[in-house]
Amino acid sequence: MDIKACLLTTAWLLPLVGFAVEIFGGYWSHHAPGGRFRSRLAAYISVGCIGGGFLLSLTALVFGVTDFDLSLWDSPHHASASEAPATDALAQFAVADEAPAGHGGAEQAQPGDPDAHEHNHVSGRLYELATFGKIRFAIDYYIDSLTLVMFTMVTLIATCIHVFAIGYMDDERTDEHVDHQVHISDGSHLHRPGRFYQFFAYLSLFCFSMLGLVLAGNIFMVFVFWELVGICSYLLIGFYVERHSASTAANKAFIVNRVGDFGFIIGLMILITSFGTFNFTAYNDRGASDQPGLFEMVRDHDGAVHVDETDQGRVVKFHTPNGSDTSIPYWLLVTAGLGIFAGCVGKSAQFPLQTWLPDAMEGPTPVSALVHSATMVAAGVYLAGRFFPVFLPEVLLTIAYTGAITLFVAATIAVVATDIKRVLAYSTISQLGYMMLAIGLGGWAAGLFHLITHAFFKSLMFLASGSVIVGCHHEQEMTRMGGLRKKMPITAYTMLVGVIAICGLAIPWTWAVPKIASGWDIAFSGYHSKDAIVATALTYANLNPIHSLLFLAPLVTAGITAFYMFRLWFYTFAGEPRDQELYDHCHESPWVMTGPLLVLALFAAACAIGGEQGTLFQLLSQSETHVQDVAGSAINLPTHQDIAVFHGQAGIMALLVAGLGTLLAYLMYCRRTPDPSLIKRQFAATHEFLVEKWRFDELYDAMFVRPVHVVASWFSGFDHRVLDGILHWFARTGVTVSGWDRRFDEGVVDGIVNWVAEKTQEVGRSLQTVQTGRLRQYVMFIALGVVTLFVLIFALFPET
Amino acid sequence: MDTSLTNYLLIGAVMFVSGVVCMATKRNGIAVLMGVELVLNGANINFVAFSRHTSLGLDGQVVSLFVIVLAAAEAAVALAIALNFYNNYQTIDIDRGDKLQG
Amino acid sequence: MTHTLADTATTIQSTLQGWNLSEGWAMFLAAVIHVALVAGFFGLPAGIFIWAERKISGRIQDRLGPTRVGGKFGWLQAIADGGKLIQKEDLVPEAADGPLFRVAPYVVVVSSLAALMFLPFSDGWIAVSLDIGLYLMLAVMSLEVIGVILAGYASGSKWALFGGMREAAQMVSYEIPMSICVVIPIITAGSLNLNEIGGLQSGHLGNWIIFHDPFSFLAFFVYFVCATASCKRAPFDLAEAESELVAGFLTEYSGFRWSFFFLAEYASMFAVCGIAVLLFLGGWHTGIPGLDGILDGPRYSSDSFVWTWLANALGFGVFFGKASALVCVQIWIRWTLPRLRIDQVMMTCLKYLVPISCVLFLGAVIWPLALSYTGKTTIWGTPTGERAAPTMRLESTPNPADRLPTASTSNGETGP
Amino acid sequence: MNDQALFWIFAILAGGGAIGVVILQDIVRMAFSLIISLGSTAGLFFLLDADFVAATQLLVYVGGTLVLLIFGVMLTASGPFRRIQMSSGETFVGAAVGLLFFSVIAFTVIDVEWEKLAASHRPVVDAATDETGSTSRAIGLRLVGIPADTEVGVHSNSGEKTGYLLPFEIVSVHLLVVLVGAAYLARAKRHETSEATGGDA
Repeated sequence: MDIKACLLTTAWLLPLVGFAVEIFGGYWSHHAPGGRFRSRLAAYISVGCIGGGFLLSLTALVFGVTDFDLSLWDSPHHASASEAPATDALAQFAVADEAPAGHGGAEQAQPGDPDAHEHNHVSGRLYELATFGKIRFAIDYYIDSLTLVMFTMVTLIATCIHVFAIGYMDDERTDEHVDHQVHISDGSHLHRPGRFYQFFAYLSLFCFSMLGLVLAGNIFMVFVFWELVGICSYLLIGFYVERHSASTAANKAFIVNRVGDFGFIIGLMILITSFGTFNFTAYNDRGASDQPGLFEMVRDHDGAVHVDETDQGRVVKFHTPNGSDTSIPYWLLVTAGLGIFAGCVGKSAQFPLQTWLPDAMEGPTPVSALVHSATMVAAGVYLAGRFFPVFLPEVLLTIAYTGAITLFVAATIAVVATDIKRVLAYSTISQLGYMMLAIGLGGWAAGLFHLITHAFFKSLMFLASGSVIVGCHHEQEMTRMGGLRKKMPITAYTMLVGVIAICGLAIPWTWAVPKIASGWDIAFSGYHSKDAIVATALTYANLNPIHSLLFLAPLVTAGITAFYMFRLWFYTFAGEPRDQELYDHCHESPWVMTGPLLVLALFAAACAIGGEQGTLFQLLSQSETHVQDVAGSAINLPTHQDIAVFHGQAGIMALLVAGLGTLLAYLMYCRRTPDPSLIKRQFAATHEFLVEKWRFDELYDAMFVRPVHVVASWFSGFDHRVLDGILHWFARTGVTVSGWDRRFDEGVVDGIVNWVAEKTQEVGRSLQTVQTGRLRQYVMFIALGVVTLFVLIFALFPET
Repeated sequence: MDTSLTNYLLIGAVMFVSGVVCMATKRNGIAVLMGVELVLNGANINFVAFSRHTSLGLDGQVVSLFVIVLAAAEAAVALAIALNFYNNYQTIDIDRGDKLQG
Repeated sequence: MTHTLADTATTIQSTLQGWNLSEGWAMFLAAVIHVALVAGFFGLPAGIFIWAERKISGRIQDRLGPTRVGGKFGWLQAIADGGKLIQKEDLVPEAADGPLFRVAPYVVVVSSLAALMFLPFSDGWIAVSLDIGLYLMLAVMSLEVIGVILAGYASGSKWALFGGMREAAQMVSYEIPMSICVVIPIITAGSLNLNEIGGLQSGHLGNWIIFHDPFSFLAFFVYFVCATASCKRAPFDLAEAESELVAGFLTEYSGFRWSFFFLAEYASMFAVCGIAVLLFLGGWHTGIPGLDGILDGPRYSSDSFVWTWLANALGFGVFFGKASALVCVQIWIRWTLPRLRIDQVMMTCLKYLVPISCVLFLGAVIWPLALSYTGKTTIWGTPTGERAAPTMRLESTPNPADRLPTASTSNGETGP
Repeated sequence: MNDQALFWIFAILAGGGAIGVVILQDIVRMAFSLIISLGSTAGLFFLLDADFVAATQLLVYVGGTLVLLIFGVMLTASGPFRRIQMSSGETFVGAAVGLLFFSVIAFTVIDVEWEKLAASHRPVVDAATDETGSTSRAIGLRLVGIPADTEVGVHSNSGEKTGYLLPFEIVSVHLLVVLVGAAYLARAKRHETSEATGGDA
């Protein structure tokens, strides 16, 4: 079995062990020594599990870097990028424009040759659960560089968050936890035993599910862990069940996800029924490597989809090694893609299902951090990336537009939000929109690149906000903060790192002196990833001018992002304290919380060094399935050359917009010119509209909730009158009948039984006297009996 | 010459009946056991006599052997019971052992 | 009763009938004479052993023993004792149960003397030869205990009662290993007939059953211990333990009733030793091949009466010598070993002798099977089939068992 | 004639002993007369050519079972229990029932004419026994499952007789059970009961 598979499997199962131990041993840790305060044992266990998972994944990553023979510094991308000066970019673009088909040919060498194809993933079977004919339910693993990177990222961030949570959830380690946000009828606050170990158990389960999803090698497993992730998010968001808001938020998250999962299931069903296999690819590590997987069937090594015009309309011919011409209707495959994407929409809160994510802030801040960075929402993007080969151009277009709308809408809402965590939440949504957009545009590597970087700086910012909230005694309103950087420097400056990263500010050497320092901008991770996305979008817009909107949306939003992120930072940490009393009481968090901040800040800053020539990007692009344009689709997907051409311009534009946004934020919230309140008053309507989050909740309320209520009331009326009527009639009849039955029972049956019993008793009593218990009398009876028998016989049959 | 079968049967009858009467009249537990032995022997005499004089053949003797052996076993257990009885009631008079009367 | 062997009872009867008496009278007289013979003849060894015991015990205790009566060896001592005892008054204690008290000695002496009826002293020199002789002999000997118990009970004294009860317990328990050990030679010889078993052991020593296989060798010693116990000899004489119970069941007895017990004891000693000799030690055979060959000729060919008689007389001497030697060993043991406690006696029997004898029995059963792989029927002895067989079996219509497959399995099956 | 005489002697002893058991009041004397009765029963067996059964009767019954009984008598018959008087009424009823019962059996015995049976199957046991008149070998073969007299062919329905191997085994197991059971019942100081069983086994 492949060494990476071993390591990752272990890393995946460790949190499950932690979960089991804590759930079943929780009561014990409850009563562990330490007076009425509970031990931190549970926390240590889960930190140990996930930390060990991190180490194992790191080792696996190292192995992977060697196994997938990564040539990091002279990869074809880099070469093409470096010998593509900005000057003749347009010319090359013209060539590209005339012969779009040529890109595929030019590209065929790199990912096309079989051995490279063989080398960029390892897949196999861990354990076979059941087999029904051709369908196998099994625990498979599919490991490529994406899997490795995701594992490392998830485990690292989860470790930091666990450590942070030790400090954050410290007040849960008591038998008398007072929840100040729950008011009981008598006006007092709720007193409940703390749920320290439950919390860490859930966290462990969460990590287990996410890792399982990442490791999954077949659709069945993907679905299982997909739902597990949903469950865990439900548990954790609703951790403070006593708070009405929390429970409703949990329900909302769960139900909205169900809506997405509905589509997801449909997609999976289509795939399974039409492909007849669960597996992504044929095994090349261990297990029967008989049947080819989905990805190989849809696209051949060159990433081409065979579309035929048959009398049933357009069909996609499967690419099977034995050349059997099985096929699936084109529209069906599109539907499958859309369904799977619907699932991703639900999970990673894309338009129109984005409404659950802000409410998910009700959970403890570490949970928010985990949900927003590593696990929950990342799952959606990861899945979209994983199923990328299955998506047809129409689906990709849908994904792109959804992402564009999402990122813009969320950003605008974030501008007016005042709750520090909500701002972050909306920013998350819009960043996810970026990723989706990138995937939809065919910038697969760019999207997942952004996923990784975003995971780092978003978790960093959430933890920082958590530290702020703890410092300010659970005050989340930015309007009451201010000038906190003096009180909590570490939090403030680590937060600043995150902010800069997400805004994508940088000193662009690439553009200045391209020859010597191409791809060596002085910048934090966010810049590189967002830059890659914007570049992809720009190229796309140039290839397909109709869809230019898909370039404008991210560009503008880059500015808005910079604006609201700095607004947040200035509100919180800069300027004068708005609430003196709060300011006096707030304090820097303990090391157990600031330590993870520093670690994450380091990664947020440096994880993407080198940009598209950097290690991370190269790693990811190793496992990118190169896709060719489907014949007969109006869409031309950009290739790496094109992107390389437009990279410089895109970088400059993004940087300028971001700078503008930053400047505006500085002016408004530090210089107070123009005064934000004035603007608020002038654009009252817009502000109102934004504050109400584009009235999505109202819309859904009107569209779904109320109609459902009405219909439900109809049905309940029907129930009450008709059905209940019938039932009651039956019941009454039953009662009467059984009344007769009872009379019959008591009268006749019992009568007979009692009579028999009495008779038996009488006989027994009469016979009782015979049993004297005297042996000798019995013998006497025997003898007499014999004699009597004899006499009787001779009296009756004298002749014998 | 041989004595006729009837005489043996009569002897067996005498032993049998006296055994029954012994069981029926004696109050001493051991005496009751003796009665049982007498009954068994009466039966044994019949068996052996039949095996000598009728088509029963050797089977009669075999059966009587079984009877003898089982009688020995019965005597052992019954005697053990009698001794327990004696220990519990401090008497061997079986009329005292009428706890089971209705 | 059908007799195949011309044993003494039928001989006398036929002779009497020769003097044209009616059959009934002939039989009656025969019975009387026979009883007289048995009593006299079997009383003789008892007397001898009484005398022998006194002499031997004397030697063992560094005394001279009886010297007065009948010369310097006091060989008339037994008769003198008998005379004295007969003269004594016959006392019956007040508390005793008269009839039982009186009848008990008869039961004892009758049973132990009647046992000798089935003991062949030489080939054909046997009072009553039955095919189940050994079995019947053991049965009759087992009746002796009843007399002892009755004696102990009827005396109406607690010493006697204890003695009787101990005797009962001891007897009943020692019958188990004893009978099991007796069964071993029986399955080796394949017959219950003592005469036949004795006849089978002619030839050299290897033909003696004690040397037939290791199990029968050990069985002999176990049997000897049980025999010693079953005739209440020291160290098993708990029934008349002088040190604890005054004289056990003999306490209240005196005179010739007491001497009956005494006689019975020595008679039964001789009986068990005779059984031992017949079963294990080659009966009346000397164990010297040539000599036995010479003797077996006339012994089994009933043509010349005189030679047969002489051979048998020699055989009688041999047999008597062997038996007497064993009796002397018993005496020797009595004056050597201390007496056991009753619980030790019981434990010896139940915890040691019974399991040992069971193991020996199993071994003796498995032995022929084990041997059958070597192809021989015995280790060193002559295969039984080729030994000289008793003649009185020769003119037999072949019995049905011979035609049965299982009848010839045991190597003791006799063929002409 | 002499078998006749012996028969009458044994018969009178057996019957008398049995009746003595009933009549006598002293438990020990009852035991003694029982011994006489059973012993002379053994004699009757001899007269019936059942020498093996007779020897077994002596060895097991008289030598084992009765010793056991007398032993029990000794253990229990202390003082008052030696003679337990019974009311004359009981005696009378017992005697009456006994006579009735006996008359019934005797009537049956005499009424059936056994001579037919006896005449038809005279030589059975002679054929079964070997020429020494001993039934031991035949019985032994019968016990290990081979009916000997079928070889002689005299026996009716001889073909499918398979002997008594199974009952034999069952009885031996039963004896073992009895051994254990008796040893359990008579706890503590009374080992003797169980041993006696073993002796009979």
